[in-house]
Amino acid sequence: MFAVENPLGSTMRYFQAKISENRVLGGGYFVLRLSGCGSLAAANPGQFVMIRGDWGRDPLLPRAFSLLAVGPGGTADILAKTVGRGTALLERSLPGAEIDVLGPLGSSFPEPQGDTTDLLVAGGVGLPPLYMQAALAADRRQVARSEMIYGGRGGDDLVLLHEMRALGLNLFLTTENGAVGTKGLVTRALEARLEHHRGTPLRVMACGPNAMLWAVARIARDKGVPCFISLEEQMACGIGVCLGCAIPARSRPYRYVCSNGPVFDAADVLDVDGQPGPAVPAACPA
Amino acid sequence: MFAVENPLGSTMRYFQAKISENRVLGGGYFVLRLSGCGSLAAANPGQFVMIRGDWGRDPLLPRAFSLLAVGPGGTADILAKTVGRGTALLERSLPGAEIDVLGPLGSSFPEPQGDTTDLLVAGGVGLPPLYMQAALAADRRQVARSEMIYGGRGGDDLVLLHEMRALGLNLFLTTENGAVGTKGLVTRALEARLEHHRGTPLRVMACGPNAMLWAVARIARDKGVPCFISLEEQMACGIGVCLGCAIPARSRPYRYVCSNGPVFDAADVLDVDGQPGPAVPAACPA
Amino acid sequence: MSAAVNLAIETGGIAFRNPILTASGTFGYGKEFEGLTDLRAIGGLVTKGISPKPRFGNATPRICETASGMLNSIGLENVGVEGFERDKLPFLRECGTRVLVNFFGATFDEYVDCGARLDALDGVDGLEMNVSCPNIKAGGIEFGTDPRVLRDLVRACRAVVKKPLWVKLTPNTSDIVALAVACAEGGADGLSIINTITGMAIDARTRRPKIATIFGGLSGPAIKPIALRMVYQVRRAGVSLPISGIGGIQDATDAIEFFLAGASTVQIGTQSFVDPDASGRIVRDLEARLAADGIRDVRELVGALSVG
Amino acid sequence: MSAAVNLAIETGGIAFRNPILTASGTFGYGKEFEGLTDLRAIGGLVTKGISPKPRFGNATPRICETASGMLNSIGLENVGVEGFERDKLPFLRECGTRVLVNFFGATFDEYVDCGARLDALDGVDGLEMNVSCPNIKAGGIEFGTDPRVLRDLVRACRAVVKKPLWVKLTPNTSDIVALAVACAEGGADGLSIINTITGMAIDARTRRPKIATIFGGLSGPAIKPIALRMVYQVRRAGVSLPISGIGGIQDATDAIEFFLAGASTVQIGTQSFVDPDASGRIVRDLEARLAADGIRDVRELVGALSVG
Ligand SMILES: Cc1cc2nc3c(=O)[nH]c(=O)nc-3n(C[C@H](O)[C@H](O)[C@H](O)COP(=O)(O)OP(=O)(O)OC[C@H]3O[C@@H](n4cnc5c(N)ncnc54)[C@H](O)[C@@H]3O)c2cc1C
Ligand SMILES: Cc1cc2nc3c(=O)[nH]c(=O)nc-3n(C[C@H](O)[C@H](O)[C@H](O)COP(=O)(O)OP(=O)(O)OC[C@H]3O[C@@H](n4cnc5c(N)ncnc54)[C@H](O)[C@@H]3O)c2cc1C
Ligand SMILES: Cc1cc2nc3c(=O)[nH]c(=O)nc-3n(C[C@H](O)[C@H](O)[C@H](O)COP(=O)(O)O)c2cc1C
Ligand SMILES: Cc1cc2nc3c(=O)[nH]c(=O)nc-3n(C[C@H](O)[C@H](O)[C@H](O)COP(=O)(O)O)c2cc1C
Ligand code: FES
Ligand code: FES
Repeated sequence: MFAVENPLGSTMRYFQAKISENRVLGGGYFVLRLSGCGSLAAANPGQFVMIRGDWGRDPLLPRAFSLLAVGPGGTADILAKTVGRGTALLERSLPGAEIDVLGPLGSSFPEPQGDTTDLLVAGGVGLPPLYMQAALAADRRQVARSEMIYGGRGGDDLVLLHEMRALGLNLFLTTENGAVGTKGLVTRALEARLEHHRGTPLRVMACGPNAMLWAVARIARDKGVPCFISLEEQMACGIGVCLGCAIPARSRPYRYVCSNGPVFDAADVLDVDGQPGPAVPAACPA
Repeated sequence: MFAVENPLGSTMRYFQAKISENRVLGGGYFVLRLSGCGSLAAANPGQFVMIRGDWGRDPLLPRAFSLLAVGPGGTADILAKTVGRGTALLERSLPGAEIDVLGPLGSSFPEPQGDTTDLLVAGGVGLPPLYMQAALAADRRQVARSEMIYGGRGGDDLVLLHEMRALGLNLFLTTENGAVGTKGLVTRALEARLEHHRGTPLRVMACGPNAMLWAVARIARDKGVPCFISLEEQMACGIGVCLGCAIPARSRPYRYVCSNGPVFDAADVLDVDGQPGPAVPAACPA
Repeated sequence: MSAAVNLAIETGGIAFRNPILTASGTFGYGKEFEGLTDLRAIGGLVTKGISPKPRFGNATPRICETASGMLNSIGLENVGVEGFERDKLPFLRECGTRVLVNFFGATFDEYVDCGARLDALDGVDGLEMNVSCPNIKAGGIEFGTDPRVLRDLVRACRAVVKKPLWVKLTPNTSDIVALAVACAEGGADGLSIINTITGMAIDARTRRPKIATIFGGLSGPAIKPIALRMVYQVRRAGVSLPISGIGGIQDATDAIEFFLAGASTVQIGTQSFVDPDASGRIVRDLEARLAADGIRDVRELVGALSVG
Repeated sequence: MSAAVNLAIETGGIAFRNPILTASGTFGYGKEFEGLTDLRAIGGLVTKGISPKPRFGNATPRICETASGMLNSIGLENVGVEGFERDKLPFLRECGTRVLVNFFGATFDEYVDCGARLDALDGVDGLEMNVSCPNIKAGGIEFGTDPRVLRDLVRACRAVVKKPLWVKLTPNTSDIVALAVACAEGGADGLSIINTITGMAIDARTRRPKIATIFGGLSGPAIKPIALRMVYQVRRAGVSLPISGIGGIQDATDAIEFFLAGASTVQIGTQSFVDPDASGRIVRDLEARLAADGIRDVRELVGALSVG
């Protein structure tokens, strides 16, 4: 029932991979296939990698991406959206380019269970870990117990639909502008699906913008349904060292998105709504 | 008889070009063909451009490259060698990539004259302005009056030989390791050619590492032959603003490689062998 | 762009068409940029630093690149007051934008002399004192690092300068606010924050410093976080002088960050080497950006950082 | 690599296998890097800063990227002396490299208390004082910016610390040499130069600071020219303490530059986030580089800058 905390250092590796394919999907979305990622083979849905191209000293820090899939022969896929300089460089990168990879990192979503329906809620580029979760369920022939509620601003934001249908996944699409699927937010669709499944064993798993995740978590809490969310925060190291990716948590002042998360049991982080932890001297620059 | 000082601002433009071809020659050398460079059409041999790719904030400053050729339809070629981060990025750049160009900049070599033999002395990646000078002579059917003395460490450093032979240019090749042409430095070959042409009207024009240029200039001075050299210095602006590319000069404390050069009459800069100008407070950081 | 956006601002005693100026030493005497950026479109330009007599500057090499930045030790090479008046001012009088003259001296008296002579020149809209110069009498320590020395120097120049007088602060300090206060006490009309930060680069192969004077001034995007911090510290401390923000500004977004921190104008420095049209481009982009965001007046941004 | 290259160096009271250490706050408590870099290959590690009691650190967001650098305001979050001894030290005792513990306090007494308690711990090879902390009694000004306060603080800690005691200087100063001299007078065994430089970043869209505490510490390649300059200034001034150079080191070439400027060890900070194997890689590259250049002993490089 708990998000799987990946004990630090268990299998993570720092290695060099190569881009073997860059599939541009439009709307700023693209799927990078990396080769040489054998050490990611055992990664679970929700885990992520820190990656960095061979682009000098600026941008400096590696970027976090959830895994979309790990394939045979040491391939790994990520789905990314261009939002800034790092992703723009990745979007332009070509097959053959070298990429430094650190991973697999962080916690993962709980495994699919035969007796429970999993409502997978993806907002925009939050799709990858849930896609991987659905693929795992399909692999175990439990995909009938999974539903994907997938929303975006417009039609451009909904990608890999063909692949998800091929998994046999039940898809509920929403767009804010109504271009594809139901007009509105994923939260509305989630409420409808929760209502639909009322009385049966349910879990919610979600990934997307943090604001969406808080809304999803509140809905799940109100319905008494267990909920797991994959959070985002600025990261430098990805391995619990810099203490940069702190988020206020219920049980203690802070939890770390990279090492305690990114997948959290919503009950553990929900109540604290962004207030700082115990007061400290304000301007201490370290 | 003087290097042509290009009055600042005469025709220089700042514009965006595209790489239309990247011809990798081996040994770290490559020829970039840029399209959209109509404003370079009237550039003279020796003039240079400052260029910068679309690669973010590091490396920050544009890089100086002499023109190798300007072609019809707004193309311009540069020959570059990878020595650091900026050139490495250029070497990897692909057709279609956008490049910011500022040029044409600086002074040029004196025009070919029917009655004078020009000894063009190129060291390694110093070839471009002399190649362009030879091509101009060929264009004017005066190439018989030009000789190219072209040297490098090894055979890899001698590029575009086929093209130069096609111009009908008399080529004297030297390599330090003797792999191609005469074993030794260009200065030895220059001395031999000066001896050969003794008594006839001669000029020397040279481009290459600064140390080679000083040696060439001293040889020419000792023989009483006019000599024009294209110098290199660290540059930030390329247009006489930052005052960074200063070199000590004979007639005044400093001359500027970007705006007074890069082509100088050796007599104007030779005597001062790198000593600083008038004393100033040492640590004034501006 | 919508004509409804007001970029004009009167600050530090000068009415600017817009708040985008160019920084001293990075824009020559203006003429060098003719045809590269539209001088009539920018808010103003600050000239290379002028001293009473011409100076030849430091030994070479004088510049080198660093991570997202550069070092320079030009040594305040300049044409001197007379050369400036004779060779540079005629163009500047006609160039269509505000002209601030950056100046300095090697001694107290040189500062005052230089300020007085520049003040008398027609076509100069204001003066900017560069106090990051070694005070030879005080063992080469920069004039601008000791608040008392700075206050006295500003006061002495103020006494002879009738035009708007801005002081450009050095960032080589543990207390930028104390320096700003000293300038206010000395009677300055505005502050320019910041000058370059002293740095150094070494060539590991030759084992020599990359620039001849060993130390140089660091500029460029690398220093932006430090510059922004200093602007905000001075603003937050309630120092009453308007601030011209300088340091690593590359685009309209960077300019807006400085406005939010408390600058009422900004100066584009090293970026004019990267892109000679940078200052003009930033004016255009700023106008477009404000129009798109529905901001009517750039002055709304000044100090509008929200820290609640 | 040739066995003929000596990388070992005894400096600041500690004998290191080689001069490549990791910087406080960027290498956790060592264990986090198991399997990512070879702890037995590096010269030593400096722990996250320890205070007498555990601290939870600052509000979030705490970090952001800047041009060739980053800002952090972690707020010196740490497990406290007891937590350190109980949870972190057992691993560090066995980790196969030298261990320096970085420490600090919110008051004079806390510093002394913390230093004394850490000094008593078996497995700690030396202490590094972080004096870039706000001195609450003095209105939040950093302990490390006033030479007199710094000297007294170092002296007080020195009196209780028998192990090697290094002091990590703040770069937020106009006179790094004065701070170094104060440490020497206070009885320190070594200097670490530099800590982060105070900076700030703003999100132009939200009009808010990018990190919750408004100000943060700038680190990474952006600051290397400033760090190198400060190391060299202290070295040139003849301060007798050995220097551990810190600031933007990314590779063996950068490390060599710091040695030439006068550092006898270097510390790898932010680069361990960019490349978790950075410290190990730099050791390997340094050895290969010296072998290729025919340099038998890394100590030949220390202070070997040629400025003639
Ligand atoms: C655990 C985790 C998993 C992620 N998975 C994916 C994914 O599968 N696909 C995808 O497209 N994106 C994902 N992201 C977001 C992705 O990391 C950012 O979009 C990316 O870092 C932006 O980099 P940039 O240089 O393009 O943007 P810039 O805005 O230029 O980046 C500036 C800085 O902010 C950080 N940053 C910017 N946006 C975010 C963000 N949303 N979350 C965290 N840091 C951010 C960058 O890492 C960088 O340090 C994930 C983030 C986290 C924390
Ligand atoms: C007028 C002029 C014409 C030139 N023409 C050519 C040419 O046709 N082909 C060619 O391959 N190279 C030419 N160069 C040299 C070319 O500018 C450098 O090789 C290039 O700047 C190196 O950049 P980098 O980033 O690869 O090297 P890095 O070493 O990483 O550069 C660091 C800094 O040093 C500067 N720098 C490095 N080497 C030189 C150099 N030799 N001269 C001046 N600045 C340098 C860079 O511009 C940059 O600012 C010319 C230089 C000048 C001044
Ligand atoms: C090459 C160069 C020369 C400079 N000359 C002067 C000067 O003469 N007077 C002065 O006050 N500042 C001078 N500066 C400092 C700039 O005006 C500016 O304060 C600094 O570069 C920081 O801004 P930036 O990061 O945008 O470049 C100079 C800077 C550079 C790079
Ligand atoms: C996330 C982070 C946390 C840090 N924590 C500490 C600390 O606890 N104590 C300390 O003295 N320095 C701390 N520092 C400063 C570093 O040890 C180092 O001095 C600084 O980052 C400059 O080096 P760099 O540019 O190589 O990172 C920290 C730096 C970073 C980036
Ligand atoms: S990213 Fe460094 S602790 Fe999480
Ligand atoms: S490169 Fe700026 S003056 Fe020559």
